[in-house]
Amino acid sequence: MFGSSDLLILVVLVPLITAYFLPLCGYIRSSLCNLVSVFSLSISLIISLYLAKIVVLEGTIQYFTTGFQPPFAIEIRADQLTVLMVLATILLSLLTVIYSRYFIRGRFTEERKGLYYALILLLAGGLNWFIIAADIFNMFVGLEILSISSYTLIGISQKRKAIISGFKYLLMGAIGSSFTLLGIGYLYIMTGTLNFNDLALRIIELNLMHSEAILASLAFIVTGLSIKSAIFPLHVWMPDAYSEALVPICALSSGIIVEAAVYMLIRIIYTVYGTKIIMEIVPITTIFLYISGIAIILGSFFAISQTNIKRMLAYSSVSQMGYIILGVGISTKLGLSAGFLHLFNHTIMKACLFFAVGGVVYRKGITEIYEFRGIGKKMPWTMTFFSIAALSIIGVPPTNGFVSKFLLAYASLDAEKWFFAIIILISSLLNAVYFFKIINISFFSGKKEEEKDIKEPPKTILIPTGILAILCIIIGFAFPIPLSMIETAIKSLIT
Amino acid sequence: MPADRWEDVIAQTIARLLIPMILLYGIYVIFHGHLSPGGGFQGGVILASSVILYSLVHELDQATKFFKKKFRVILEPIGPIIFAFIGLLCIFFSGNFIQYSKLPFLGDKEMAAVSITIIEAGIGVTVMAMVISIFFSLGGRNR
Amino acid sequence: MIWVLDILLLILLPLTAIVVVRSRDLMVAAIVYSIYSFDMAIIYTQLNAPDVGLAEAAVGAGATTILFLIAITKTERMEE
Amino acid sequence: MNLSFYLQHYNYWICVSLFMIGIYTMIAKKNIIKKFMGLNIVDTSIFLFFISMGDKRNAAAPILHAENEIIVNNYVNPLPSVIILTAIVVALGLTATALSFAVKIYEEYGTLNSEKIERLW
Repeated sequence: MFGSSDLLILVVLVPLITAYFLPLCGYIRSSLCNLVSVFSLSISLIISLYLAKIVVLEGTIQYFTTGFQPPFAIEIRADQLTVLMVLATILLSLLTVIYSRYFIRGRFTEERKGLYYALILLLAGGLNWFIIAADIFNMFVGLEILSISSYTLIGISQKRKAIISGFKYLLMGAIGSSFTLLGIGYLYIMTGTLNFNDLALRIIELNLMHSEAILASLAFIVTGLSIKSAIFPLHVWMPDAYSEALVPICALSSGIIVEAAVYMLIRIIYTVYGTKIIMEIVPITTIFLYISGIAIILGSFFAISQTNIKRMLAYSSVSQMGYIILGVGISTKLGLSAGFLHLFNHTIMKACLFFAVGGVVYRKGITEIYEFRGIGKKMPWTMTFFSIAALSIIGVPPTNGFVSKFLLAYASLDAEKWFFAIIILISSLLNAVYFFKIINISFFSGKKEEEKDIKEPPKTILIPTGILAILCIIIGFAFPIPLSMIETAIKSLIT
Repeated sequence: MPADRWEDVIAQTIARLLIPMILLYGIYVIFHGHLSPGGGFQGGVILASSVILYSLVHELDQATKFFKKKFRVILEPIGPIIFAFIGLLCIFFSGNFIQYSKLPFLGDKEMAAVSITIIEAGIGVTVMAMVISIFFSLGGRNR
Repeated sequence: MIWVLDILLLILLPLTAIVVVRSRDLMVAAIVYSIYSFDMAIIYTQLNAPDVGLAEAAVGAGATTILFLIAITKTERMEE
Repeated sequence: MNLSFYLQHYNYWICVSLFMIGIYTMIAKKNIIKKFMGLNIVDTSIFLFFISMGDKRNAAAPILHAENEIIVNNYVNPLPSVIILTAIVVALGLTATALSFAVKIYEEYGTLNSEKIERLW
C-alpha cells in the first residue's frame, strides 16, 4: 500500500496527468477546466504539505523507482529545501490558476482555455520533476518540460509583440538547454554515472578534480542554467518576455521558474562538484560574488529608468536574482541560507506585485507608470497589497524582505565582505526610489472624479493577491520556520 | 494560386499500397519494441507518418475527417494514464513506482515484459495522436 | 574496411550541414536537412545504437522535415 | 596524447564541427526557420557525441538474446541510447513549438527576417 515516501511521486504525477485531461475538459465545457485544475492542484498542495511534515519530522526522503538500488534506479529525493520549493511551486501555480479564472475571460477562445490550463499544469508538473530529481538527466527532462511550456505560455498572449518575445526567449532557452545537455554528456563520459551523489563520489574517487572535461562540464551547465535563471549578463530575454506576456504568467515565471533554475544551479554546483572545485580550482563563487554586485546595482538603475511597470518589475527581478546569487558568492552557511530565504521571499513578493498589477490591468488595461495616477483611491485593496509587497522588496521591517536582506548583509559582514553590505544598502535605497514613485502616484495624486466606473477587480483576482501579501507579513514574523528548514538542508549541502 | 484540389493518381495509388504496410510496420515496432529496436515512440511516429502521407496525397480536410479533434483529444491521454495506472498499481502491491516484478499476476520477468508492452502500446497511441495534432494544427487553414 | 564507410558517412554530415546553412532556398535546406538526418540515423546504427537510429530516421528525417516543409509553405520560400 | 589519439577519435571532430556550424547558423543567419534548422543541427551534434561515447569496439548492440549468457564487455552501453531517445523526443517538441512561433510571426509581421522584425517591434 501507499507508504509515506510513495507520495513523492504523486507530486509530479497528479499535475502531469491532469494536464492531459484538460483539453478534453475544454472540449466538454470550458468552465470545467478551471475547476479541474484547481482541484488537482489542491490535492497536490495537500500532498506536499503532508510531505513537508514527514520530511521535517523524519528527515530526507529517498525514493527509488523500479525498486533497484541507487546507480540503476531513477532516484528522486526530497530534503527540507526541496520540500519548500515544491510547496512554493504548487502554491503559486494554484493561486495562478484561481487568478486566471476571470483574468483570461475574453482573452482566449473557449477551446484555448483548456490548453492554457493544461500548459500551466504541465509547467507545475515539470517544475516539480525538475526540483525533486536526484539525477542529472531527469533534471534535464524536467527542465525541458517546464521550458517548452513556458515558451508557449509567454507567446500565447493576445498582443502582437508577445510572439516575438516568446521567440527570443525560445531561442536563448534552447541554446541554454543544449549547453546543459552537452555538460551532462561531459560529466557522463568522465564518470559513467548520472546520479548526483554518485557523481560527487566518482569525481573524488577517480581523481578528476583537475580534469578539463569536468571543468568544461561545469562551465556548460552553469551557463545553461544561468540563461534559464536570468542571472545578470544573460537576463536579456526577461524584460522583453515580461512586458508582453499575460500577467499571471509573468507572476508564475518570475516567481518560480527562474527561482527553480537558480535553485538547481546552486544544488548542482554544491552537491556534484563540491566546494573544492567551485571555490579553489574554478572560483565560481567569487565570479558569482562580483556578478551579483553588478546585477544588484545595474538592475536597480535599469528599473528606475523604465516607464512600463512590467518591464520595471522584470529589471527588479534581475536585481533580486543578484541577491540570491550573492548568497552563493558569500559561500558561508549563513550566506547561502540567507540567499535561499531570499529566494522564497522573492517568490512571494514578486508574484504578489505582478498579481496586483494584473488587477489594474484587468480593470483598466494600463501598464505605463504615469497612468497609475489616482488608482489607489479607486482600487484601495489592490494597491494596498501592492504597497505591502513593494515595502517588502525594499526591505522595510516587519516584512519578509527585510529579514532576508538583513541576513544577507549580516552574512557578508560576517565573511568580511563589507563592500557587499554597502551594495545591499544602496540597492535598498534605489528600490525605494522606484517603488515609492508608484505608491506616491497611485495614492497621493490624481483626481477622484474621473472614471467612476473603475472599481476593485473580482474576488478571484483579489484573494490570491491578498494571500500573498499576508504571507509577506506572516513570514516576516515567522521566518525562523523556513530558515531552520533551509539551514538543516544546507548542512548536508556544504560539507 | 494554383487549383485548390491537387490530385496525383500515381501518388495516390502508391500511397494506398504503402499506408497499410506503414501501419503494420508501426504496430510491429511498437509491440516488438522490448525485444528489438523500437518502442512506443518510434512506432507512434511511424503510425502518424502514415496519416501524414495520406493527407499529403489527398486533401488535408479529408484526413481531418478521419482524425477529428474530438477523437484526438480522447486518444492523447491514453498513454500517460496507462503508465500512471500501472506505476501506481505497483505501489499498491507494496512495490516502488513501476516495480513490475511486484505485480502478482504472472512471474517476475513475464510481468515486466507484459506491462512494458502495454505501456509502450499506450505511449504509441499518444505519440501518434500528438504528432498528428501538431501536423494538423501547423498545416491547417489560417484562422 | 568498414571504417572507410564510417568516415565517408561522417564526412557527409558537415557537408550536408553546410549546404543546409548556405542554401538560400529554404525548401532545398529542408530536403537536405532530411538527408542529413538520415545520414545521422545510419551513423547511429553503425555505432551500435539501432534504437536511436530508428527514432532519428522516423523523427529527424520524417516528422521534423515535414514540419519544416509545412512551415515553409505557410510562410515564404526564399531567404532574404 | 599523441597524434593518433586525436585521429582515432574522429567522431568527436565531426561533433565539434557540427556544433560550430549549428551555433553559427543560429547567430549569423537572419531567417527564423534557418535559425531553427541550426538549432536542430546543434541538437543532433550533441546526440552524436553521446552515441559516440557509448560505443565500444567489437561489441554488439544492447539487445538481449535469451540464450546467451550476458558478458558485459560484448555489449555497448545502453544508457546513452536511452538518454538520446528522450532528448530526440524533446527536440521534436521544441521544433514543433518553434515552427508554430515562426508561422505565427509570419502571419503577424509578414516577414521571417529577424532584423526586419526587430525594426517593426
